[in-house]
Amino acid sequence: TAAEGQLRIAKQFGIVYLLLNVVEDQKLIEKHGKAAGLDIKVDYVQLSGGSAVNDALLSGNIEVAGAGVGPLFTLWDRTRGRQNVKGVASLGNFPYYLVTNNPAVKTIADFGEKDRIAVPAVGVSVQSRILQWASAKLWGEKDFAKLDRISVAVPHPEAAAAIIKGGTEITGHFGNPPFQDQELAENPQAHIVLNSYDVQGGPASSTVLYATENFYKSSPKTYNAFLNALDDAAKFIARNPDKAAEIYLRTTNSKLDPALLTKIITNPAVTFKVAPENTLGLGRFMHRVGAIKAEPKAIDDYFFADPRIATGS
Amino acid sequence: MISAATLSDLSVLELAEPRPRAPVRREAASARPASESGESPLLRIRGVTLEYRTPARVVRATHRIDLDIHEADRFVLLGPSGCGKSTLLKAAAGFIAPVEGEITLAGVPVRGPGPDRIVVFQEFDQLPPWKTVAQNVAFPLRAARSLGRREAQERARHYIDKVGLTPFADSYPHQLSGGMKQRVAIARALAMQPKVLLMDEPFAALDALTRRRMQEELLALWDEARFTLLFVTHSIEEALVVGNRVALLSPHPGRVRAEINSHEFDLGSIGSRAFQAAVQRLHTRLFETDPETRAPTRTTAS
Amino acid sequence: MISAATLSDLSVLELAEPRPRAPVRREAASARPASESGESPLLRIRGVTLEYRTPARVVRATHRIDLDIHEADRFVLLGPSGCGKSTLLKAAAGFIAPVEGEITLAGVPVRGPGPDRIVVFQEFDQLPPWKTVAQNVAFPLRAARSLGRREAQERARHYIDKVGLTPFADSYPHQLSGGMKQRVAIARALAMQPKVLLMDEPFAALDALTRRRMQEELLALWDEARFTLLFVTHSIEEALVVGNRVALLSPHPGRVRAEINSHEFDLGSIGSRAFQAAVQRLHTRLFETDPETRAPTRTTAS
Amino acid sequence: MNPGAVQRGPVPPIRPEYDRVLAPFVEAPVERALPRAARLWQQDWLRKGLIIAALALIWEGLARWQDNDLLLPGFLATMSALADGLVDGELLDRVRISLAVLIQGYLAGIVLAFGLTTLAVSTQFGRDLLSTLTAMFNPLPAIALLPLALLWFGLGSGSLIFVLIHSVLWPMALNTYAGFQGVPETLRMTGRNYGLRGPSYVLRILIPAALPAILSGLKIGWAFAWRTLIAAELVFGAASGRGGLGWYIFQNRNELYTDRVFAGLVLVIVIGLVVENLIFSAFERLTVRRWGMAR
Amino acid sequence: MNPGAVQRGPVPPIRPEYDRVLAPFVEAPVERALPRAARLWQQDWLRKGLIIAALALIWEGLARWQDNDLLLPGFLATMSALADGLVDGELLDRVRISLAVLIQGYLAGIVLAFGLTTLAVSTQFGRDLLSTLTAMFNPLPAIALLPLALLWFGLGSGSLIFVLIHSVLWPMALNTYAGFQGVPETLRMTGRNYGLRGPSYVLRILIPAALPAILSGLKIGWAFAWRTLIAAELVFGAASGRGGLGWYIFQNRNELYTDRVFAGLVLVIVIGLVVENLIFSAFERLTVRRWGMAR
Ligand SMILES: Nc1ncnc2c1ncn2[C@@H]1O[C@H](COP(=O)(O)OP(=O)(O)OP(=O)(O)O)[C@@H](O)[C@H]1O
Ligand SMILES: Nc1ncnc2c1ncn2[C@@H]1O[C@H](COP(=O)(O)OP(=O)(O)OP(=O)(O)O)[C@@H](O)[C@H]1O
Ligand SMILES: [Mg+2]
Ligand SMILES: [Mg+2]
Repeated sequence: TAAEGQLRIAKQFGIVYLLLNVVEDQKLIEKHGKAAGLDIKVDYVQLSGGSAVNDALLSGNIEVAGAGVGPLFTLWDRTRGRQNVKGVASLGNFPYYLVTNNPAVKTIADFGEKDRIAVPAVGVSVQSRILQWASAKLWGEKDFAKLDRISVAVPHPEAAAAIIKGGTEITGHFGNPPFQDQELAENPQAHIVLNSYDVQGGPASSTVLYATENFYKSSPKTYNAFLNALDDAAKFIARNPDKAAEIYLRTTNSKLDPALLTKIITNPAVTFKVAPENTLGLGRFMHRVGAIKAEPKAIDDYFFADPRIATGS
Repeated sequence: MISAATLSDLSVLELAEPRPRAPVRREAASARPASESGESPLLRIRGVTLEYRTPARVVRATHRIDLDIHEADRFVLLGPSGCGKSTLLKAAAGFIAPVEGEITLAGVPVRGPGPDRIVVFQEFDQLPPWKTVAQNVAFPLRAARSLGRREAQERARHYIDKVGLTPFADSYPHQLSGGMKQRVAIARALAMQPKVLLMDEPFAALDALTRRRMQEELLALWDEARFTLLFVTHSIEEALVVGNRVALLSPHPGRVRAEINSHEFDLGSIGSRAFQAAVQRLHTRLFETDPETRAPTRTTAS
Repeated sequence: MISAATLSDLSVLELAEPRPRAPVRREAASARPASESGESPLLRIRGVTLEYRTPARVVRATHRIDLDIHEADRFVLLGPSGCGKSTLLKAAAGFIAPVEGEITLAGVPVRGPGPDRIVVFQEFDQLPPWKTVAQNVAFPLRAARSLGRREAQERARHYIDKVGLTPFADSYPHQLSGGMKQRVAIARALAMQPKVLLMDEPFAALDALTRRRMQEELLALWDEARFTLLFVTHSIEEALVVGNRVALLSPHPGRVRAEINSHEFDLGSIGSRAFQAAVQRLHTRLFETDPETRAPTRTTAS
Repeated sequence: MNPGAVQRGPVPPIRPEYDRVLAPFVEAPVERALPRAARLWQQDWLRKGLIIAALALIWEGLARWQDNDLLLPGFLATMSALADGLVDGELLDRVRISLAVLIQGYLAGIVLAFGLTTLAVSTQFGRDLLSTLTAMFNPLPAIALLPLALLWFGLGSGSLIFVLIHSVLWPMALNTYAGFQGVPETLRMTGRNYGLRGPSYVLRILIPAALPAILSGLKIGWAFAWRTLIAAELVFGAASGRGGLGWYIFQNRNELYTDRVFAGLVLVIVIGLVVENLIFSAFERLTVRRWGMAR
Repeated sequence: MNPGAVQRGPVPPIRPEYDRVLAPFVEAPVERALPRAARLWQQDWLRKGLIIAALALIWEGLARWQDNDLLLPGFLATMSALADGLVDGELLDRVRISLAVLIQGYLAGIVLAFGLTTLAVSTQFGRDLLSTLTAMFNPLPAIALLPLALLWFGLGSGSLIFVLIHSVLWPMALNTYAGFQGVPETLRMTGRNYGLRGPSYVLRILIPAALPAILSGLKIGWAFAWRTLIAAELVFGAASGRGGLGWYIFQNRNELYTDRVFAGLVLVIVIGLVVENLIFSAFERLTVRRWGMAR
């Protein structure tokens, strides 16, 4: 259904989609399309929830979707031989923190029966996968799901509120920016127990964009313009973090504290680039624990071939 | 009443036969009813058995009823409570299909209800509660007759006046007394000026005075329009006054016990010797409850 | 009926006075009703005006009604359709509060309904459709009297038999004819053996035979238990047979026009000279519709 | 009965008869206009207002007691957020967008419900179809319909309307059908006696007679349409920034502006109250109450 | 009327009178047992079965035509996933967990609805309270309650039940109240005449008389309880890995095992059908149908 010149992109809520906000605001895709002699009609669709995004992609209502790395592996695995969904680009490296307001908890081993760790979806979200991975490292592959028992699925906002204010059963939250940063900023008791980078062995892509093979093959010019635009945006943000923050606040109508936002963007652990980084490990882990059937062997197994991507890992 | 007869149409053929004015006839217990007289009845009820099916069982309401109602008849059904009068009326109206026998109207089997046979039901909830008295009376005129709005309203007003409810024309049914509700239903039926009118104890809820007025009204209208009336009542006097022929039904399940002529009585004859005698006769017949112990009383046409 | 009287309890004091048997008295048009005779009535209706409030307007159903119903009275309300008989009965039952005047029962103002005054309504939908005939009759016995299950059932069976519905004891109301439903309601009320029984045209839906039987039954029960009966009817004959005193109401809004004694008539007197004369008299009274043009007829107690 | 009493029980006294000439009735008008209608109305508002005020008080108290304004902001905080949102026009805009979709879905659901119920009252097949379909689809959550909606209607308001219809159709059909079944037999017969059948029978007899049940179906449908819309807007999101109230709630929830979330919810409540007290109850007063079909 | 006709219109013939002795009625039993009851029942199943089969066929056809089994798996694929899930016992386990919670919430909702409606029929304050509360809370989506549920009931089934009550209470109360209001005046008076008041009046008069409306409220409540449970389990259900059917659906949906998602939904449908056709319709047959209050 995808045709050259049409691009519908689904993004979810959050600062991890900053790259797309900049692309949208600066009309970068249109610019690169024109350069290639193509009028690209771009639509940005805001959706909430990974499965809604997947459904929209698989039903052909959008060309490009964004979600965590974990869902990409799942989608890639399930659509092999069908729609052949693969990654398009990374949206940058963000660390995910497991934050707790329980002073007794210093490492994940300290979580007791009374504690509850909030994640977006128990077992299947990126946060859960990383927690499983960390558990596997700590207690061995067999016990990778040990902490799933005290994990609960709570949407980020409620979980953040619970961590900040206390008074509920939730004592841990494996979130994402800006929630984790808000928790740390607003509750002096809150501290980091686990950093996803530590588990993944260094800075790693957190959110990625992906598309169907059909789009990749039938709209090469659009695809190319899109990647160029992302690349431009990544560079723009790296150069002008304040401007990027301003764009984010303006385009999303967000009322987030600008200082906190700038702090997140300029966090040295955060980088904006399109090349994926450190993703294969998670894929391999997921295969090991049986979450996906096929084993990803190399980056181009699950990312579409492109020179800007091939440098990734 | 004589229409173009085709050879295949038996009932019409029958119609063409000379009309015998049978004098007083004495019949044996097994005698067939009057239809043998040759005049083709408008509404012919032949061996009609009516039953109610409930989830648990089947109740037979009437058993093999034979009745002939001729055009312009004022035919009265008289019988004890629960003998199946209402059921029979509903069957004639087309609401209940016989399990045995057949009901024909002008030779055509009755298949369902229709505005050619307007019914006044026994129950008080036959008035749509969302319509005022005036709207209630105009309702079938607009629905079935597709009369103009103005015309229907005028006609409705006329008949509301006949039943004495003009001050309540704009009241809703729930603001009326039981007798007033029944009068609205009567006005509604009369306003339709139907060829066949089926009335189920229409005057039961009325006081003596109003009842008398309604009876007068009904008879005057009949005199004018000569519709065919099937009338259920439990008042012997009313049966004699309103009807020209009265059928007596037996207790549950209803069977026809007798038919009696009453065409010579009208409202004026109440209190007369002959009338009192007729009342007495019917009274006696009704009070003889045990059919086995009773010898057939020979009756004479009055 | 004589209970421990305290000085503060005026109505009981009145009760203790000697009971004067007032002979025939002729009264002027403005005369107060019989309560002056000194015997304290059980149910005293004093200047009672009853109104219905609808969202749009207020309808006056009865206007300043004065009636005294003594213990063991069989008091009949007779009047044209829509004159407020049912409304008055409902007020006595405690369902409608007077806007003027007061209703007292044994000296105590009536504040609401209660099982001391059992009502038979005019409408057919007074039977809970989810109860069989037997359950319907037993229902108030269990609810109000807290009779034992067995006892209530037995009593119910007895009264169902009295109204001739034993074969239908296990039928549901929707499986009954109109008259049968009314008979269930009657059985239910009688089974309660109430001190005060209020009946609103209970026999209107019944055929002559069944009606006669019901009247007999009611009078026999009264003879046995001497309850106080307030009875609405539109049949003059029935009024005379059932009642010992008949109140005539004027058309809408209802006012008391006359009270007449009828204690000397019973079922046996139907057809007698005196009875016919009484019927005729009431008939004439009812048929004089225009109150203005009519001179006051002086009546004599019969 | 009472063996110890006088043998035949009490005998009422014989009183004199009387007969009066009644003057024509002029003392009071037989009918007069109800005077206090207006005042009663005000009291109605007053009473309901008091209940709402009490609820607001309880809310504020609870919020203060819980002291967790990120999860449960107080009434006053919510009101000030609401005022802000209304003043800068954003909230009203969102409401407009949501209401436009809501009403389309609601009306479509009602029409379909009547169609299905009309089929059900006229044929045995329709009856089976209705009972099977409602039993099957009514318990299905919207996510079951999502794939179909996406395949057929895409991401626009088409899908929203589809999901709205799902939430309105079944309860509406169930209630309407129950209402139709409860129409007294005599009334049905009256209608058929006048030759009404098919749609005109449904329209002129069944619908008015079943109006109380239909009305409660409409209320339930209305409420569920709101619920579904707010939930579905999160999923179907906001193409080109045109999200409705649901999206507003979601967005502010994500930014932990819980007071604005509650402001959005309060708006839903206010709209619900307005619809209930102005539209539904006026409709009730003009119909079932006036007709004596409900008190 | 018809000036061209005979002057006074037709005159019926005068027929002879007759009078018969009727033998006692013995020809057929006045009442006899309905013979084909059993057969009719089978046909009922048959007809509904055919409808279901037709729907399955349409489903399979649609799925094949769309050819997108990650979005819309076919009927057969779903059935095999369902069979797998049932065989390894996982699905049944999930259903058990869900049903346990569902029934608690459902019953609590019903009880509360009756309490509220009883209050509403007895006092003006109750009436205002009911109409205000339903108008306010009925349109509120469950996410509005999420924070409150978290604060008050934590993450266990307490919160689930709280949300379930919210979904059952309002429609149930609305329908019950509408049913109560439609009880014929005469029947009410009968009950009050026998001295019934308060709860025993509600229990012995209003509830049975309003049963058709209550029944449709029960059906709607049941359906919405399911919908809500499945949506709510995503949030509250999976504490300590003991998630119910909703959790099963959610998890498999996230992992794109769409056939399992549909298997879970089919199970919801099957349970709905069983409840409708065994419980509700049996209840209907034993009550309103038997009493002639619905056909
Ligand atoms: N809906 C029904 N279901 C089952 N049986 C019924 C139903 N309606 C009536 N019956 C039965 O059919 C018989 C005849 O009833 P019907 O109403 O025709 O009597 P009726 O002659 O009109 O009596 P009434 O004078 O009391 O109105 C009664 O025995 C009654 O029990
Ligand atoms: N619910 C009501 N709302 C408004 N007006 C009413 C209501 N019920 C009765 N009325 C009016 O009150 C008057 C008296 O009614 P009621 O039912 O007491 O008459 P009734 O004497 O019993 O008549 P019937 O013999 O016809 O039963 C009537 O004029 C009627 O219009
Ligand atoms: Mg009848
Ligand atoms: Mg009356």
